[in-house]
Amino acid sequence: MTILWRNSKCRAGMIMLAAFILIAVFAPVIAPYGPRVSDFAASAGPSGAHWLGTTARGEDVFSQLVYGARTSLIVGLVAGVLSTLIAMAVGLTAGYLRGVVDEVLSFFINLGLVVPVLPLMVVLAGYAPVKGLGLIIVVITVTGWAYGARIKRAQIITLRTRDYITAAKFAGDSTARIIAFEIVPNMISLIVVGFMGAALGAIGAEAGLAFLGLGDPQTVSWGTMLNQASLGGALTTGQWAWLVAPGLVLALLITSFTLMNFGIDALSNPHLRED
Amino acid sequence: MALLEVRDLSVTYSPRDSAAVRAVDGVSFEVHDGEFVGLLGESGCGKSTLGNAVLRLLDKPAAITGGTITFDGRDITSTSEDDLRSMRWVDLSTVFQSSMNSLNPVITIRRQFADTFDAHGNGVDVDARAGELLEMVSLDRSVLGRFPHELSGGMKQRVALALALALEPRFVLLDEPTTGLDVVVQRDILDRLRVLQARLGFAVLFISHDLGTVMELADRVMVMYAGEIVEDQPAAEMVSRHLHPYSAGLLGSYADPRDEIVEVEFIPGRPPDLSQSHAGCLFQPRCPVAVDKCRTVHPDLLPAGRGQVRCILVEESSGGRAALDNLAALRDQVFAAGPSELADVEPVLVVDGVSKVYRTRRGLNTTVTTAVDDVSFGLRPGQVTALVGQSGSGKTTIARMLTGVERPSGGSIWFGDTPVDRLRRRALRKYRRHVQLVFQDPFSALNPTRTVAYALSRPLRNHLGLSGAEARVRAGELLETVGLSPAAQYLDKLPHQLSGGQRQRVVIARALAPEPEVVIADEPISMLDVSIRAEIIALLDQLVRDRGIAMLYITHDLLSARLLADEVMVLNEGVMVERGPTLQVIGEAKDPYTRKLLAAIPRPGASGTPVVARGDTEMRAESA
Amino acid sequence: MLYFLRRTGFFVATLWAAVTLNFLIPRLQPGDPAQALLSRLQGNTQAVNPVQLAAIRKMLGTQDGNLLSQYWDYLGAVVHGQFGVSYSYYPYSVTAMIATALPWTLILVGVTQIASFAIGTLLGAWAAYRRNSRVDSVITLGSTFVGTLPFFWIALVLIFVFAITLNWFPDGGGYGGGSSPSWTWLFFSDAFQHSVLPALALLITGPVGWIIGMRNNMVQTLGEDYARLARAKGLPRRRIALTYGARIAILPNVTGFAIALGGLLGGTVLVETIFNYPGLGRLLLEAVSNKDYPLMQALFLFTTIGVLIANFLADVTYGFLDPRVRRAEAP
Amino acid sequence: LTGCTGTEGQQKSSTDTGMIDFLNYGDFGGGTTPKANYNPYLDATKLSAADYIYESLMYVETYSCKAIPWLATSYQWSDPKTLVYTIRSGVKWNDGQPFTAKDVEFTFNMLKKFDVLDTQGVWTFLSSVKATGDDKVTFTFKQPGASAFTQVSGVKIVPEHVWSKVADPTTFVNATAPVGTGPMKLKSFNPRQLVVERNPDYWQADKIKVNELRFNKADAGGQVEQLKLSRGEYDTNAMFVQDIKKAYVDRDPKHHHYWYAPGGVISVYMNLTKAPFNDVAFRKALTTAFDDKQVIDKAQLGYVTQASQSGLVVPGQKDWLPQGLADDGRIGYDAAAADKALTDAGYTKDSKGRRLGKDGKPIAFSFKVPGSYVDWVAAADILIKNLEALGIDVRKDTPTPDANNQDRATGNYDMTFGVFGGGCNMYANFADPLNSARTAPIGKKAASNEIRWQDPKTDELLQTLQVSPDEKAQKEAVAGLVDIMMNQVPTIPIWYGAKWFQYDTTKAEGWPNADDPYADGGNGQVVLTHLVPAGS
Ligand SMILES: Nc1ncnc2c1ncn2[C@@H]1O[C@H](COP(=O)(O)OP(=O)(O)OP(=O)(O)O)[C@@H](O)[C@H]1O
Ligand SMILES: Nc1ncnc2c1ncn2[C@@H]1O[C@H](COP(=O)(O)OP(=O)(O)OP(=O)(O)O)[C@@H](O)[C@H]1O
Ligand SMILES: [Mg+2]
Ligand SMILES: [Mg+2]
Repeated sequence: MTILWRNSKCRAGMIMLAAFILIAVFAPVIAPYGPRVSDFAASAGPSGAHWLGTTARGEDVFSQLVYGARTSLIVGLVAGVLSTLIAMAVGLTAGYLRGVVDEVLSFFINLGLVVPVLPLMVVLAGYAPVKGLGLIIVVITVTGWAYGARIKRAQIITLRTRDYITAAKFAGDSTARIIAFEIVPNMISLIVVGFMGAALGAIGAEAGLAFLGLGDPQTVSWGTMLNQASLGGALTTGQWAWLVAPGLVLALLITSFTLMNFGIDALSNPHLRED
Repeated sequence: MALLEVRDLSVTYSPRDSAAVRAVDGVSFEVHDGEFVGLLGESGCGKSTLGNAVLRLLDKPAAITGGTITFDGRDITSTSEDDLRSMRWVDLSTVFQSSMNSLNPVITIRRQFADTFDAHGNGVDVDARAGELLEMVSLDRSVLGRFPHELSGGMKQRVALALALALEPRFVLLDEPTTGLDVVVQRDILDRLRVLQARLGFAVLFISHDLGTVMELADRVMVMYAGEIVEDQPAAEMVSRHLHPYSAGLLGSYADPRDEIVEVEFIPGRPPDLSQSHAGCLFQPRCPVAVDKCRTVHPDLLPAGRGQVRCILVEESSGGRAALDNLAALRDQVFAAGPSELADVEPVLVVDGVSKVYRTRRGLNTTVTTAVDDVSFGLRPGQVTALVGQSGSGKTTIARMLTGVERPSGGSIWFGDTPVDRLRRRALRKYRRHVQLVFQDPFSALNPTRTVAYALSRPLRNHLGLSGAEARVRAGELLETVGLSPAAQYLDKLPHQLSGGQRQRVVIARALAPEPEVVIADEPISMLDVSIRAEIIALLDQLVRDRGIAMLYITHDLLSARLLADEVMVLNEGVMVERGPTLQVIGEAKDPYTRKLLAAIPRPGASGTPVVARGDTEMRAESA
Repeated sequence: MLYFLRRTGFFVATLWAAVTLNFLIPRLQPGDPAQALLSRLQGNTQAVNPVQLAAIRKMLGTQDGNLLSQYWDYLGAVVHGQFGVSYSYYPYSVTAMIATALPWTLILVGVTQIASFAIGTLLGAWAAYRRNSRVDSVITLGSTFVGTLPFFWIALVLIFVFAITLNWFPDGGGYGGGSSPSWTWLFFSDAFQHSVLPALALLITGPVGWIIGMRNNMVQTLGEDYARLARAKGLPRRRIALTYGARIAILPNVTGFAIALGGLLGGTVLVETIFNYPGLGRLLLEAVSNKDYPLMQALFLFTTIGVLIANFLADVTYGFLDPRVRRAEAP
Repeated sequence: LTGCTGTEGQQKSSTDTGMIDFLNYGDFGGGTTPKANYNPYLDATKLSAADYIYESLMYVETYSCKAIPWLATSYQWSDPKTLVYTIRSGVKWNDGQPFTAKDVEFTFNMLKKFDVLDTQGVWTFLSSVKATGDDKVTFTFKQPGASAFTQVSGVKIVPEHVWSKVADPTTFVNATAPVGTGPMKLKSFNPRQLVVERNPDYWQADKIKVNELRFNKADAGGQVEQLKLSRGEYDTNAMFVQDIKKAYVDRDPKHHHYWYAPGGVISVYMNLTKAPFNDVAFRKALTTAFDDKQVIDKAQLGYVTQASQSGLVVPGQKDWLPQGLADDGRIGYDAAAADKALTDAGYTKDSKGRRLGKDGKPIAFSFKVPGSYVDWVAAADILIKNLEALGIDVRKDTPTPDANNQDRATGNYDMTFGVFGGGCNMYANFADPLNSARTAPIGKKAASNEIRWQDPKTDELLQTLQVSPDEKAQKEAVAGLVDIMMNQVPTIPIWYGAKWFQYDTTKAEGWPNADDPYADGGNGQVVLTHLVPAGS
């Protein structure tokens, strides 16, 4: 933790992320209006009452921006956690047990890697019977776990031959215990990096899908904001703030993750430490 | 004028995340044309850093923070990289510590020679010259067309050596060029090096912590401790009349296994933390003969004997050796092994005609390796059986079969009346209560994320069924047993907070935890510094005798086998070629392979005064 | 040989899995292609005419029969390369539609991918070579920041600035209304004009990954003993950077690049949608929104095969470029 | 820059010749990667050029539903099952061949043979079609065929001399020089632009003052399209524009106009098989419960008008309304009235203000609305608020449009939006939502009666409407149906879906609008005959 903090890039990332989390948690306090309250003059430019103007439906853009942070963070965290968990379960099992189990699981991992993600995502999102955040999370998770699983499998294959694993076997520990207590703690940095990568991908994917119109327009997210700004003629009515703001905050959020990743990468790869 | 002259050289690592480390501190020395200088010292004392500084190859965060390096009268301390380039390899060449990684993996050996010649505008016929060089190191010319990964470690090492000599340099830095190689191969390369050096007349700075080798090869030996040179003497002098207590300690940990009585001593403690400044002599905390003054006065490197020494005691005593004489009084830190008798006890573990065959498939080809071929022996309580052999001879495979990790392809293993070769899951777990393993590498045998207490409590809880609290108490006792006391100080430490020797002690304690009857130790000291080795051997010996444990001690190091074992078995390509009481096997080796192994043992001062090496003449003739 | 068999086995099994997935996903979900077509025609403000709907349904010949026999027919058709008639482009065949769209995607995205890779690798190598210099920071930090900007957003901004405000480039499409695809200079220059903005958008965000990857790899290889030895040998700086740094550092990227090329279609959905570029990605999105199962299935299959082949090629190329792998993989 | 026709578009065309050089129209269909397809029967995939190349016997314009004589000059019901059209003489196919009654006979019989081309389902009514003389075509129906008149009249006629040689007209794309009788001929096509040019031999060529129509590929209807529209790059278009006044009209108030004629009736569908919706009194009470005005102004941006409870589209179909219907059947918002009506009907409120059902439990149900129809969701939000104000607990569900369609068809909903009517076939307008033959039990897909209205009286009226060729009888039947809509309230219409239509008078005048509603903007051929150069 202190090493992370000491890394200036990482520190900046952590501060930014913390800010986003605070904004998301306290969205109702920070946002002047509800995200879907459409009681205002439509398509208004930035003003004192509406810092970033209003949408074509008369909703406050700034409030949507604030609430949108929730969506992005939830998608990022939940999809990140889910795909990390799946990746861990599959990767660890395959890597530790080897043999037939490994062959079968590896096949699925490879399949997951080979099947084109975005088309699959588009297809899944397009055909799902319900829309909403849950769906987006599921879609992103389903398409996103394989890469992490492969990395983790590779890592565990090198870890499982370490002497201390053999030692744990000699100490009479069970396989599950060995994985949980001996192997996983040594993969923490990998897992965290994997999680961050997955979260980052999920945030981007959610925005992309929403932008393509495959998300749920009922969800207030930066992607749907961009989508609606684009459809709603934000530029024809000169509302640049409506279009620019969601893109920028999205970039900032992703930047915060990327910056933190730098620090964590550096933890496990000394070559990347700034010297 | 000396070829290489280093004056007051200091190198500091200033990493971003931690305190600066003075890895080399005010080092001065000279190397003359054609001279072969050895540089000795414990791991981490700054040898490689010094070497890199001399070659001007330091990378951030390291930097030369003081002093000068003069090569052939030219000050190269701060010459720019571009100006230096013309000197490189023509004047200063090197063979790195890790032979395995110093060749570019994606281009052929030929191209690695070619770009060396190119870089120095040497319009020679690459094939002819490189071929010649390879032949010089006894390699076939066909090696030129190969990629590094197609060569064995020894071959790569020889290529690296040939490459280093390609431009007939005047000075070659060898940084532990043979670590990681098999004893026999190592020997072969070093012999060749010495011959080439004599023939071509280049100067060598040879870095190693392998005392025997350095002493035997070098004309002059420098001993480094904590970034400083503490002694600098002609080799012969160093063997017989070293002056610094640290040199004495280092040399004391070496002995010739063929001797009737073999004694080794060890220096307890660890080198100081170089990121802090210390008043007084850096060696003082570990020095058995230190006096009060040592704590406050930092000694200088002053002429003494036929060289230089950095020690107040030497400074003050006129004859120089006075201080060391006191050492004799402190003999308790010595481990000695004399001739031993094989007691006639029933074996607990019996290996009966065991073989192991590996089939490896690559594509359609199947290679069959007979790793172990019809080996039989028994392990007896209270006795140590050593298993000696070169790399790849099947030692580990035997250990794996004994511990039930692997099943023999033929033959059987009996633990009492348990057929070890047929155990599965639960039974195997039960069996491991009685048979434990001490790992080779204490750095990888402990989980870096788990405390010492955790590591020790697992076998206690699993095998002995102790509760958490009981296990902790017992773990403390075990730590005391292996000499880590007070135990409370170590229980909650993580492995990286322990020194190598301490870690190996924890590993041993863990193996002892379930109170096993048999302990298999697979090269338990090969990863440790010389000075720690003796200490661990002493510990193992004491445990075996006190607890009546039957131990299989696997090693390629005959000296430790001699010190510890009652019985020695020599393995060659899976076949047991020799077996018998230790002294007998070592002293009267019958099998040619055993003799080869013995010949690989360096004999410092072989040509000069036989101080350490007192083996029989027949052996010496063999190696010549 | 065995290795080859294994690869082929994996290839076939993956293909089969993809084909099956392809078959199942649309069929497990509600929705009606005819209805989708009709609503594309008239939006949601008019009542659906049930007669018309039935006629369209009949025209498309939406399959009946149990799932298993459908599956069997489908497999047979796929094996024979018959993907049928596109729903949304009735009566044009799926193959014809893909043939129309493919060149556009290949040219726009193919070229920009290659360019991104080249630019990224060069910049990454440069950054690693000048490690910790200002060049390094500018490249690393700059690309990190650019890399985090959402692609579609950059694209929108580009359109806004260069097409709408400055009117330098057309705002979308593969070529103008006035010209039509032909082998004429006029058409090519027109098509080029139209590809500038999408290509720019791809080129802004494309190289980032390669830059970072290359830099990190190369920093690592330059720290290896062989690079140090090269320095000790007095090799010129450039030669060390190239033969001992870049040459080795590029290897992992080459595999990544082959796979990225295979995944080309996936990456095109967004760019082609925003710029209305007449390529495969947009076709896919359209197929999905119109429930054009035949077209979608073919596109999906097409991509999967593309990725599989790319993976295969990546393996082969890797073996070719890296002698260490070469031997291990030789039969 | 070739891509930008914008500057060209601004140029005023020469009025010297009394002709307009060209007009820029919006999208021409065929998806994002259009392929040549001028088969007039492939409704879903043909390109718009087909609409200007092929013509039908009568042109039933979709605003007021007048049948304008077109390729036929008149028609006659000789008996309820026999309809005779008189074919216009002197009409030529654009390849010079004369158009004859034989072509009509051929066309209809081709549709019989290739029934998938019969997208209006005329052969479900017809038993035969014969050319009975040089200018007469006789249609015989299986039953009295009045209700099929609009369909039959609207079938596009194709030349026998071309289509008889086509092996399979169902896959015929008719890509090169399509032969039709219409005002325009195909000039050029590429996936970005489709150009049709004036047919000098057109039978009413004197009315066509436009030399060329250029259709431009609309790119997904987003940002860029709106921008082009606002810059005047289109002479007419039909797209949804947020804030049309600001984005379009204000850019050039003199020339930029729009007219959104009312289309389908968007109404609240209640699942009539469930309580409390199975109670007329409850449904009727809800007619005043919804704040239509707010829906129109907020959710629909003021682009639409309030729907009449009659189920007819007013004012276009005003003629069909029975006399004396207040405000043409529009029922205003009156929460107090709704509250009273509910209470009177026995739906009282409990102490917590919750409206109780007949079973004594608080009324609670869900309102399903496709999540991606943003404007519908906004409307639903308002309606839900209205219902909540009455003490009813309504939960909003936002499934995908597909799922919503499926749920509505199978009766798996409580309350949702549905669209019906708005067409020119009165029978279809009412039969689709109300005919008991078109419903199905819950769980089965209903053909079109998704509200599951089952009423013998309604069926009877529909029967009359279907068979009676007599206009008076038809009007009476409609009046009966209107009465059912007003008093039985099978559904509650809220607003009329808008038919998007923007036009620019810089080059051409004569576009339809609210003041001159001769047809809505979707009737391209009719509009074309009205266009004249600006300023003339
Ligand atoms: N990158 C670094 N950052 C900080 N300190 C370092 C770094 N590299 C080496 N050191 C420190 O410098 C000291 C000398 O290291 P050096 O590699 O020269 O030792 P050595 O004598 O060659 O050891 P060995 O026998 O293990 O090769 C050590 O104490 C080490 O901790
Ligand atoms: N799992 C395996 N599969 C195939 N061959 C193996 C396997 N394990 C060991 N071998 C082969 O068996 C032989 C003996 O190996 P083993 O590890 O027992 O040697 P060792 O004496 O312990 O060597 P070292 O001193 O290097 O540890 C070697 O030739 C090795 O290549
Ligand atoms: Mg070293
Ligand atoms: Mg071994």
